[in-house]
Amino acid sequence: MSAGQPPFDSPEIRRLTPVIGPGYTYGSVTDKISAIVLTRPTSLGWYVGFLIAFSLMGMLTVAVGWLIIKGVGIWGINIPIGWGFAIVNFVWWIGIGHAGTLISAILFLLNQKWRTSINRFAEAMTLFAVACAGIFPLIHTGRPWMAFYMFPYPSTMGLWPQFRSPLIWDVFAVSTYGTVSLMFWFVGLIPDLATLRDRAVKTPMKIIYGMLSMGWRGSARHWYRYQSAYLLLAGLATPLVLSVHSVISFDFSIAIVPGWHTTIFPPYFVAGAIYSGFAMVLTIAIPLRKVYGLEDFITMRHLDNMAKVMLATGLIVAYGYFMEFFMSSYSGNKFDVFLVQQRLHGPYAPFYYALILCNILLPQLLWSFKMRHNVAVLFIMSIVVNIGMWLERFVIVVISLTRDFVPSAWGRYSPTFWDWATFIGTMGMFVTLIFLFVRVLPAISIAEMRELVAETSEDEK
Amino acid sequence: MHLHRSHIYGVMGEFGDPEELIHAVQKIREAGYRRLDAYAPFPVEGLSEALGLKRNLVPAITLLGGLGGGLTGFLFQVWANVSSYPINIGGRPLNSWPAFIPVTFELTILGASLAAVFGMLALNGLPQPHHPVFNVHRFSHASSDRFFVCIESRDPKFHLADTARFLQSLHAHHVSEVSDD
Amino acid sequence: MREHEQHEHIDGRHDRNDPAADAKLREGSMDLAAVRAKLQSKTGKQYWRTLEELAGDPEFEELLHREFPRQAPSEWEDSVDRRDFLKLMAASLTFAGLSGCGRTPEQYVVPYVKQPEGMVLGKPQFYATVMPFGADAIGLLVESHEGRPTKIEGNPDHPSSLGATNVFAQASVLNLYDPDRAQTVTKFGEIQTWSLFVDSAQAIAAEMKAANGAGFRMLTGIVTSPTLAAQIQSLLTLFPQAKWHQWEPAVGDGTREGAKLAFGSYLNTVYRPEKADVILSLDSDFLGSGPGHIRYAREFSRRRKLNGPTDTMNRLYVVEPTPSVTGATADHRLPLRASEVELFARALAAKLGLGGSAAIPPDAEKWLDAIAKDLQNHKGASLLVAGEQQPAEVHALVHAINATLGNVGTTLYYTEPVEAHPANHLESLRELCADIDAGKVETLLILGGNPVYNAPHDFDFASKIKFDEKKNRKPVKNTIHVSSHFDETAELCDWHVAESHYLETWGDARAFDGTVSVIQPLIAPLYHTHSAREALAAFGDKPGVSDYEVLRDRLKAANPSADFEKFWRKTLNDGLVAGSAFAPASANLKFSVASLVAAKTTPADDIEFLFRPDPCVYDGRFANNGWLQELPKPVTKLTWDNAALISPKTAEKLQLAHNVAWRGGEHGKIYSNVIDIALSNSKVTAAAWRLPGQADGVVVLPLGYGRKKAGYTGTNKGFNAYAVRTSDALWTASAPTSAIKKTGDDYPLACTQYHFSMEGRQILATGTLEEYRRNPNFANEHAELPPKELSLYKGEAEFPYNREKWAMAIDLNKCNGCNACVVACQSENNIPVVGKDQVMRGREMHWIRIDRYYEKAKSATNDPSSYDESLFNPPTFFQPVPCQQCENAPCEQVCPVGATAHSAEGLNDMTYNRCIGTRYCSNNCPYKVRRFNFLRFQDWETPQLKLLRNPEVTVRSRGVMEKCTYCVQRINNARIESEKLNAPIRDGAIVTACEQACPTEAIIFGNANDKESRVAKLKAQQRNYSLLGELNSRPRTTYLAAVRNPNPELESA
Amino acid sequence: MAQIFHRSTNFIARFSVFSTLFLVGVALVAVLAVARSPYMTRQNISREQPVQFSHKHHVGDDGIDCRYCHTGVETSAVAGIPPTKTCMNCHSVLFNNAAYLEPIRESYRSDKSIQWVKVHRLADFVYFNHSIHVNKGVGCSSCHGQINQMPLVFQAHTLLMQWCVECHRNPEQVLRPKDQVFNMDWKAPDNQAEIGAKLREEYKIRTTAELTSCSTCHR
Repeated sequence: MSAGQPPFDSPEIRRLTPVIGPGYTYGSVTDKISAIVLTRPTSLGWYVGFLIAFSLMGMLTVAVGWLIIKGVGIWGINIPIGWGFAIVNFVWWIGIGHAGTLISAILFLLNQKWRTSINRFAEAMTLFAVACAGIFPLIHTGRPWMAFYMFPYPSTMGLWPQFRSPLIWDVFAVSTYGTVSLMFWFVGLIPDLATLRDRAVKTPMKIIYGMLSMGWRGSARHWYRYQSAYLLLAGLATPLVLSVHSVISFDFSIAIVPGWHTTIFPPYFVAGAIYSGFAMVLTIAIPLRKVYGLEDFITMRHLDNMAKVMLATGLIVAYGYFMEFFMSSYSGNKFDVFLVQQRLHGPYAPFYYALILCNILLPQLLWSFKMRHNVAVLFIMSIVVNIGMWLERFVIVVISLTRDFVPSAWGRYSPTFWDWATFIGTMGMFVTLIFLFVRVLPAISIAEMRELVAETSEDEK
Repeated sequence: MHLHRSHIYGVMGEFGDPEELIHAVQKIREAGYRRLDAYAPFPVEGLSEALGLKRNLVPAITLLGGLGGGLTGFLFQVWANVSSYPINIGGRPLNSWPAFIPVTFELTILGASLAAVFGMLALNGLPQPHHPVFNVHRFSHASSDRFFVCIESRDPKFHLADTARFLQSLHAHHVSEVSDD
Repeated sequence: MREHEQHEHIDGRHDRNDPAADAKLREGSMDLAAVRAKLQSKTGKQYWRTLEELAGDPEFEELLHREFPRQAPSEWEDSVDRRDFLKLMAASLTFAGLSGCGRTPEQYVVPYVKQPEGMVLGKPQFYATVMPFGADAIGLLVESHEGRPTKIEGNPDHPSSLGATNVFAQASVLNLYDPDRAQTVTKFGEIQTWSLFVDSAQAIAAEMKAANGAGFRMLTGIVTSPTLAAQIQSLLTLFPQAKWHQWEPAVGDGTREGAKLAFGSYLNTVYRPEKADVILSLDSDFLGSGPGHIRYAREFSRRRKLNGPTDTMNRLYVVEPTPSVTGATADHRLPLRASEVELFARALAAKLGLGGSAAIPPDAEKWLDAIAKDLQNHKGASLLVAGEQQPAEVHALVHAINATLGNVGTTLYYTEPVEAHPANHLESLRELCADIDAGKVETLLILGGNPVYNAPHDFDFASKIKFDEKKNRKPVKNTIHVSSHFDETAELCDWHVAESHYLETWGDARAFDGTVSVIQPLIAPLYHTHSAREALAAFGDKPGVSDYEVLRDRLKAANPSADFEKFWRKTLNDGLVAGSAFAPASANLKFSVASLVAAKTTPADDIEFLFRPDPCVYDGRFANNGWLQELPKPVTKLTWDNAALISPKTAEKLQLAHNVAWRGGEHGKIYSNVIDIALSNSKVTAAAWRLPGQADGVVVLPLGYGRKKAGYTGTNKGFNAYAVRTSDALWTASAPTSAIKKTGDDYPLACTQYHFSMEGRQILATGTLEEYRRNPNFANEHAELPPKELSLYKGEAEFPYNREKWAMAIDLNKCNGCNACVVACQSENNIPVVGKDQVMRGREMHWIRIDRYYEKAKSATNDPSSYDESLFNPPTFFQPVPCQQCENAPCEQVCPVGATAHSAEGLNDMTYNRCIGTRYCSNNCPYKVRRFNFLRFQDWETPQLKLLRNPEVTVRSRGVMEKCTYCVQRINNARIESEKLNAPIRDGAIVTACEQACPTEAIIFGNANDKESRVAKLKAQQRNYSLLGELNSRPRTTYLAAVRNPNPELESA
Repeated sequence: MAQIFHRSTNFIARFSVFSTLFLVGVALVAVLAVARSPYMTRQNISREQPVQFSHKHHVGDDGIDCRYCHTGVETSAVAGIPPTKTCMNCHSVLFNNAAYLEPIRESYRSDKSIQWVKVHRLADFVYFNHSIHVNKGVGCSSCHGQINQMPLVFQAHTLLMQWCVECHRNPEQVLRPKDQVFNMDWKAPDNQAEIGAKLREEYKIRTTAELTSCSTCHR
């Protein structure tokens, strides 16, 4: 194409990058997508990948088992650094878990056609990420069996949770988010489950999909209520998804620890969440479309748009970093000023610079049309951003705690074998779930693709 | 006669694309049929209007769910902190309502969402794995690439032969009788 | 002792959430007798194959070599034993939602058969006794729960303690329950009965009698016990040829010999710091160690008390080679090498017109003038104190100077010696060794002490009692060792008699001023142990007699009174014989300064090596005490190790560095270079520690570490400085710089506070007396407290604290960092020991810590990267930091389960059994005073340690946050008692453990609502300030700024 | 296309949805109920003792005062289980060769304690002090029930925190005149409310806030 960059959203680009490949009918999309689940033989690659992921997940169970036997002392945490990897990973996973609902909900409300082919597995990814995140608050006390104290149940002590604590807010935010995402995802699945039911050959399959689809028959009356429910869910999920990471950010901004106690956190945590979320979607979408030949459904248009979203949110995050500096020096609070200095000159400075590189500098490449349309670059970029966002959480959680108010109490933190085992273990769990998902459920919403076919065909008329 | 009817659920016509379907539905209603339903692999724009569907309770239910969740959430927190077991937490007032907002908000969303989903399922009468329309052989296409309309035997104007013929006249690709057992 | 009710009192409280604890408790239904039986049958600890081994954990190797004290059972050492399976089961059960239904099995109540008189179950009893220590005896009141001594307090009526204590006294109760104590009589390591020992002792005695006791030798440490002394004397009359030798490794002969040199006879010096306006310490740590130091610290601190700007203070000059507690308290501190201290003394004498002369370093000159003038201006109200480790000459000079200044009789007085048998210990030991070599010694009876470990290495004491391969015979026919542990010496002796703890025996001892104090047992011996006196008696003519009778008889003889029983009861009650202190003795100088031979000096560019007792394990006798091992040393803040202390400059020269490890970091693990020290044809390898304020060219080698046979806790910790300590250089050795070689290795040291700069924050407010007078409010001007309107809840009613409002005031002007409060707190509140590894990870559990800051220090730490002039002699300050009990507690607001909440009296309560361990509170605590049980730090197994626990305080288990509670157990008990009488709680009725132990009265606790209370008065002072008050946390614990009283002359320069 | 599911499955499906919800609810309630049940609290369960000591006989019939055996109750945190000696005070004379008292005599002879099964158990992190309650007009029977009618002692109340706090919130309901504290048969009079309030004044009992602070019972 011409060397000159076309403007961001011109008809030219639309033509160059349609949201769905040409020449598809209702039948063909149905066949192509359902085939992945029903007829396509399971490849050796799938088994290998699954096995690796699953063994990593095994490591997670070992790590958690050992934690339960020994207590959190097996981790690198100490006084003053009471929170380490567990919380870093928790925030990181939860952040990743934002893309799915965001894509499905917000883009749905904004009536973005290009969302259709990615929302399904984006939502799935959300659920799995939230599952991984959910593990950490549970185990990070080393005594998960005490967690029920955090729920408002009528206890024999006549006591209730302490509702002023952000950790209690977390409990409600995360569980609500998990539930709503799950429902949103399942409601979206119902028509496709019906499709699978009707196309399945083996009886057990028919029965399983039959049960899951709850007897969906595509009645116009059902579609009528279904659509309004789906719309409402989207409307509810949107403020929810924004609230969840705000609440997570309260864990820090409510505290008085310098580097935590700042009002910029909620917005920039949310932006960061979307940032990492889209990065993760890319990380999964790119291999997925390659392996299952879905290039026509997940087109360059999709990748391009997601890259743009990353670029935008990345800039918001960058603004957040800048504001931290500005506010600390503007307020002149000596503790904050010192903390910010620490990030630049303290023992952990390398992590901070790495963070700036991954989250701010490198992503600027995405301004270039060429880069946005280079799948390899996008893939690497998505990984880089994931790393960057993890570093951000590390910088916030750990560095702030190493040097707070009383110099005599300053300390340092470094993760142990078990910290890593748990972290990598959750990654294993995440990938395992993804593998299972693409194997047994349609990774792309068939029903919505049919709509898309209908609409695009109208466009052509 | 009556006995005979009970075995028939209705007559079903199959169409190739949304436009045909909508056109057919309109014709059927003009013909005075009221007990009918259409089936499509995806929500077809204008179909509900054609069927004359108006009442939709889902939003109302959702609103109630939301209000319920939110109010219980907030009032419970106030009660637990102020009257159930008042404890001095860091010198904060017993009713530190600003701190109770996040939980209230989350519970509002939760209540509303649950109401929306389960309300929708309930109104749609799901789960309902068994349904007469599944008896129609070609109905499996309803979840893929075909569009159906079914005039039910409950309709006072229903007459097996006439209705079938009427559907034929609407250029249905197939017309089949939907048995009810 | 008998069975008694409420076995939980023995097991200690425990965290219900820990099934392991439950399990333990169930088994734990045991009583003293049972425990004792258990102990006496005990055959060492079993080890388990660890799970790491099975799981192939990469850290396994490291874990294997991990050091864990028995008092803090290694979390790693016995990993998958019964407890852990229980835990695992409990956990899995819970996941199955079942454990809620698992109910704990039956418990049993074990009442007495015949309840002892005067015992009320559930009420502690207090008994007066004393702890003999060197040439002093510390008067104590010991708390006992159903017959278990659990807590040591000072005896207010006793001259040496005045109600306060020091770290050794506080920690001595742990020695009683030390699982590694020797438990019975052994011969060649084989268990023997006591009677068998007595028989063979008698046999030996019989032989001896024939030879008039020739070849019979006794070796003791310092003996201040009149009874023991009398008994030894009677033996000596029984065996005219026998000899009594003494060896006290950590007490210098300088003190004794100095008096002899000055007055011609041994005399004991008693100081009255309270009466002195100007004090000069010549390398003396009289506030931190040595006879009477607890009392001296209190008297001294009374002269540092400021009620207002018009008050006056005393002034303390310290000339010392290495920073001590006393040096840190000084208004002026001059670092000089030990040898130069003597020169300084001579020069001062000359300046004061006592003749003689000496050349001192130029920068010390202006010091000399200033001090001399100051002293002369305060004739009769000044005081010079010479250090225990300084040679006789310095002591003699000090006596002379004190005399000319007219201080004798006012700020100090002399008495006859406190030691029963004052002698030159070095010579005494030398003689013994010589005699052994000459084959003159048949029988050697070692009462206490551990000469094989701590005798000068050129004596090679081991060879004196070890079987001689070449000659194929033993140098000494019979060797008997009496000591509490089966230690290095015991190993080489034929007989070893397990010695009873002072809390298990009757006895007596003289305090620093001569007061006869009675040692009264609180518990029958836990094992088959006996007192030194009993062991000695075995050789005498009446072996059978009990300590009790002997003591009574002697007291009867010494104090003839109409009604002896009355006298006896009073004596036991007071813990001392009233009016038995020595009367001041007249002392006239028999020496002239001019007559002194020239001082022996260290060449300028040589390194001076000093041997000093360790502030925590002393001469090594406390090596197996976990509390003391884990206690951060006052100045260095090192734990679990000793290190060669080197001044920054010298370290620079030798290129010795530290670096901060990533795990733990500044608050935990510091890697420091290892050096070989070749000294007097011996060698030792030590970790080098750069110590700001140390005199240049001085290396301090703390004694007491590197034990080879101390017990589970103390063995192989640190390096053994005795290995390079020779008889000709007991305290100061010198060698060229080449004596120190870098090995190139690094050694991890556990340092609880490596960072000593305040980073320009007002953490510890300090000023000078003038500043204070000019601006009494200086402490509060840095930080402005936020106005109350600045609140999210503006207008909301604040919580009223109408009745009691508990609060604490800590006077930084008095605190000298002695650590007594830290150990007291550990003992009172069942605080576990975590071991070196965990300290290095920054997980020590002390509820009150003492921060040490170097004022004006430009650099933050003393690794070479940040190192500068300001560290050569930095003004040092100490700040005890317990929980600040904030009214707007940041910790409470973030706890998800309300495990920490405010009581109606404004206490920041911590409810352990509600805590689920999110550690959020600790993150949000600006003072970082909360402590977390990262692992199962408490020892639920060792039965001895159950006896030690304070039943009034819950024993915390794994995963639970804990912190200072203002000793809420004491508050509650006092409240209950006053409520019963419907009387208000009077000021001083509640004394926190730290306050009670504090020798300087720096910590005051009370009801801030009571305007008359001491604490309210202190808080009313302008010096009073809140730590980090600008955070609006409104701490109940506040500090009073430290004020120093420098000499204007020296200030100006 | 053939039907996959039989007509009946419609009912089954819907029914199962509701029944699952129902069962989950029941399970939750059950868990909460068990925690309060005598099975967990040991309420109203009397235990076998080495000697079947009957409070009914000694207190009810013989009218021996509580304090004769439980000597610490007015002064100490623990009321105290009497030493064997106390039993022998009488039983060296009365029933001094009754077989069922052999364990007592044996204990006295051999100087070995009798191991009584503990009936009233509080968690070890709870610090209950008998003396303050007794001194502030809280009678024995308020917590221990009518011991004088118990042949074998059982726990009359749940001893759950809820139960303790209930009384710490409004002590008025149990406060009695000092002379009634050891009266096992004391019943709250009809005007207990006002009497209680008066007594609370008189005994200078602390405010509810003070009585329900965590550190009142937990240290």
